[in-house]
Amino acid sequence: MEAKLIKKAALGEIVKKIAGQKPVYAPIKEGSKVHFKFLKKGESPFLDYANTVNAPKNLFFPQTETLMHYTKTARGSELVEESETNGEMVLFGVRPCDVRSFKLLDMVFDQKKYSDPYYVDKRERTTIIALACRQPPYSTCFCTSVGGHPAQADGADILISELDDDYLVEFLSPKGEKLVKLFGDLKAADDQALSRKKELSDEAVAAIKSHIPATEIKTWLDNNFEHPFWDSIHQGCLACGTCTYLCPTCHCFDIRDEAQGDDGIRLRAWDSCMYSIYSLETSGHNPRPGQKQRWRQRLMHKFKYFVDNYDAISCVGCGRCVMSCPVNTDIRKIVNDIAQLN
Amino acid sequence: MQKNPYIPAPVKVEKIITEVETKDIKTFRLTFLNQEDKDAFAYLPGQFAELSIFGKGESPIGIASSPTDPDYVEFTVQKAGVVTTALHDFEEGALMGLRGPLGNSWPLEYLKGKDIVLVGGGFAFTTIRSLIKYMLDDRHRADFGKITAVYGARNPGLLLYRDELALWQERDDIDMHVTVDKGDENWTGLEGFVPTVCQDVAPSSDNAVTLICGPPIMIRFTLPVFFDLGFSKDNIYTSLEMRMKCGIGKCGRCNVGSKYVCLDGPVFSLAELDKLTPEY
Amino acid sequence: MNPIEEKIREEAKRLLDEKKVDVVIGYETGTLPLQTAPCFITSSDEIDRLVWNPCCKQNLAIYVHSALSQHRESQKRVKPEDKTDKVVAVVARGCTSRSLVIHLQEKQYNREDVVIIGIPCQGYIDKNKLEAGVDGLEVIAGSIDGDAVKVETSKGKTELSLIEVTADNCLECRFCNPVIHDFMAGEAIPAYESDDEFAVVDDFAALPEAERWAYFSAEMNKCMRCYACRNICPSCYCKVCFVDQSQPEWVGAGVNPSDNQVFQIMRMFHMAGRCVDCGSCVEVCAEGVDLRKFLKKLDKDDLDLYGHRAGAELDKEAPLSTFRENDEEAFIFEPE
Amino acid sequence: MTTETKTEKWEPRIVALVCNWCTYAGADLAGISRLQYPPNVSLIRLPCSGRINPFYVVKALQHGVDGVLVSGCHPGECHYISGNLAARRKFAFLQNFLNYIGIEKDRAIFTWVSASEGEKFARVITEVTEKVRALGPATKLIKELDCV
Repeated sequence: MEAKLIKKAALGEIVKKIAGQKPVYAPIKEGSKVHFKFLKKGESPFLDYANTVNAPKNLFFPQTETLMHYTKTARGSELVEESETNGEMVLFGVRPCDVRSFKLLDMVFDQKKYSDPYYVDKRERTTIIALACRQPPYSTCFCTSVGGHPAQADGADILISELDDDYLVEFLSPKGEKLVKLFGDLKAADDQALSRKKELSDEAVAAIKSHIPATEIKTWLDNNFEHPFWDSIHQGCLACGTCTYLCPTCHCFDIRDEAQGDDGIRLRAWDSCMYSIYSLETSGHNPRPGQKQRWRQRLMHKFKYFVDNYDAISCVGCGRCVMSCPVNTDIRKIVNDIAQLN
Repeated sequence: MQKNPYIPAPVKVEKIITEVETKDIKTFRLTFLNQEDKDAFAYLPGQFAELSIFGKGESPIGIASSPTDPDYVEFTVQKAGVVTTALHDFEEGALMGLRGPLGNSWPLEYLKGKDIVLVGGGFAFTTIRSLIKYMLDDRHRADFGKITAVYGARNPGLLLYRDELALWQERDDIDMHVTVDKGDENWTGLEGFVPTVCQDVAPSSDNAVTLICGPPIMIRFTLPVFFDLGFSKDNIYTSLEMRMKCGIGKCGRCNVGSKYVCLDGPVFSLAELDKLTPEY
Repeated sequence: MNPIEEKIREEAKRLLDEKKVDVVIGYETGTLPLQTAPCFITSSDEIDRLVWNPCCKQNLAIYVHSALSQHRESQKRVKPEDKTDKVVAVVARGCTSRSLVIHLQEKQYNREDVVIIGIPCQGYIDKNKLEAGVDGLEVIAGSIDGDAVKVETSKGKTELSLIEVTADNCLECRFCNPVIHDFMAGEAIPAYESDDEFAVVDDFAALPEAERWAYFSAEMNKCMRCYACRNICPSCYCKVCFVDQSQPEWVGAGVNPSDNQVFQIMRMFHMAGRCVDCGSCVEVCAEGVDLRKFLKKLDKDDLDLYGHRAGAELDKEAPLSTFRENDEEAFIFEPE
Repeated sequence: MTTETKTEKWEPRIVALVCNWCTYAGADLAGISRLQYPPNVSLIRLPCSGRINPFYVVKALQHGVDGVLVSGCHPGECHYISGNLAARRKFAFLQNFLNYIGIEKDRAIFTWVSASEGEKFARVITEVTEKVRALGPATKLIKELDCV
């Protein structure tokens, strides 16, 4: 593993340089909001951001994605053979919590029996450059409660940490090392820089004020599928699905066909367990008929079912759902309330 | 490289059989256009597949044929939603897609050497039919003990596979009971609800397993009968239905607790279901 | 505690203790600074949760509708002798009361099913204005002190004036007092008399066609189709929304720009004569889509063409539920 | 559909949503009377202009037609007494709204044609076709299938 130092001011230019060679998906500020988007030619990434409105999962698992094309032939509708694309991409400026979300999504999409080629393909040809949090970006951040760390990014190819005047750049994987050249002629990091990183990293952990007993509630969830607690948490919920759309780990989707004349596509689009028609069967039966059941499903999936299946909590503590909920339903409060019941 | 699990294999609708008087349930016999797709489609009774009609979408349906008839795959489909309605409008020779086989099967290994009691109600007889055909095949019959089957529908016009039922009733290696809630003037068979018939037939629970598939109301009243007969929850199996999309455990909607019906199911024993959440 | 809050609690306590209502729907302090959440009080032990301040933004009428319609649904399979009534009390500002009027006009429930605790309202803090006021930074702490909003961000403390972060729709509101109520938790206050309520519409209409389209399509491109705007809207209560229908499928499931536009056009069109300009759809939008600019046009046409304001009067029919022989028809094409 | 409109010999494609009792009969009369009018319009017959969901107009535009014409009975002549009067209010809102968001006014045109007005029908179609032709091919609201 190589670790190098670059001057703070140089980073934006380096990213622009990378963007000159391959597509770069990075934080961009428009109005007062920051989103992950593809950098346009000559555009600079926005480096002074807390985190983005949308999660970077969009790059690997876009909200709408064409799975296949078909066309009408004399015999009927037939698939159109597709030529494969395989250009390399760079995902720049991912916060450690969001890097963690990729490991969780990999568990779902990159399995032995059924591997999701659309996700895996994009994931494999993308180099992830993470940007450590010197300070927790938001007061709602709780990554350390769910197995994360504000300054460590297991799964990133390159980790950039802000020091005092420099950025410390660590190349963590062969994929990351391939980009070393594009960073220019860098000074190797000395021990002083590495120990400063450690200091700042500890400070960042200490600065996280929001904590939830995420692992502790598992036993309660195991045993309390039916409990009066579930009767009230959903009351204000609008069933809008904003929390699931902005969540870096939510991955439910719908598959639909769309036709125009003789041609058509089969696409997948994000779906949400918060929607009433999500689990509605053709017969009219709905196993989760109300918002109570849907809320329970969302919480159970993150803190119990996913743990049962993959031994990990399906939440990275980014706080997006907390900040964006139109009615201020706060998953931290709910988890804390459950812990009180324990 | 691994095959893309979302891409359906092209199949031809070889034959369409209208099963019931109301004409809203038909059996579709599909044949693969490509030999390699046919070879890859190795299935067991109880599994399902996604019927794929471009422009309309996909619909998960249990496989009604048995792998012992290797030339084709059959699905018995009720006309209900967008895809199944489009399918019902098809004529023989039409081209469509098939994706699978998906899910688990009836527990064939576990069933070997045991007496088998099959209970089916109404339209939910399709994967049991697959299993019966499989077990009655010369190559497999010796693997299983006594086979008892109870199949009921609301009226004679709604019974599926009537020719086959008649053949099975003739045979002595399966004890086939066909019943209807209410017969008509030509009906000479049993009349009565499935649970009552099960009670009358009273199969022994000794070294026996029962597989039940039918509308929820039938299952609710049939289960106590089998408990009374001494069947343990480990020896009662059923097949669940859920709204599905991807069929491969990714899209999220068909979970019951931490299990996905499309991946870990659709076949579960009651003992397994007891460990899951009651959301189905 | 402000006097209005005090009165809300007193009245809520009385209603619950005297068993006049089953639930009081109001606002409670949220977990985030300067935010409130809807709350559902069923016992007078909990009335202290109820609050009233400029952070109370949601139009609670949608919760009244869903509580009553869910109850009605639950009574369908109950024997006649076991059927129960449900009465809901709601903390209602002007716009909320107008939404309730629309529900009543559209025969969604009966007047006696809802007890209206009326509030004189001077407007709420607009999320987007606040966000712009602190340049997109997170508000770590905040409080309201008279006409000042004191906020703290990662870059330090600042003070904004309440009026500068009050939502546009509130500043132009002619219904600062509820149009119907059973109890008033405060003295009626004068309405803001905006000189030109529809300036936003007139200014936009004055732009060239291509610019209008460019703005509209850019705004709709932001939409991530979470449907929060639809779900918070008290006038959007269809059992099955057209976007959720599969036969026919009106709108594609993906975030195709055209489908976004069509969804929003049709949802907004359903608001003709039914939008009370409560601003909730704008407030809940995570992507900050400027919906009001377009909804306000329908509002203006409603007034200009048919002299109607949504939900303003209980006994005045909505424009699309009625017609007149001599309605305006200058738009009807006549060949030469 | 959309590629077609981009070819050089572009001809406007117009969908007319018409009432069965008046305009449709008016079209018949125009035919019987051998009146000439442009072939650019596809007629869709509905039971009443009151039955025409404004969504049909928007969907037609989304599918790439260059113009939509809606035609019903003159006020006072509705077969169902008042369907057209209810429709009139909806379409007043609709046309204003579509134009407000930047869609050309002449992309969606509303008119009244009675069963006896075969000649008016031909004139309406001719003039509407010319209006739409003057606007050129539609570019707004059209759905391109492929995403991502």
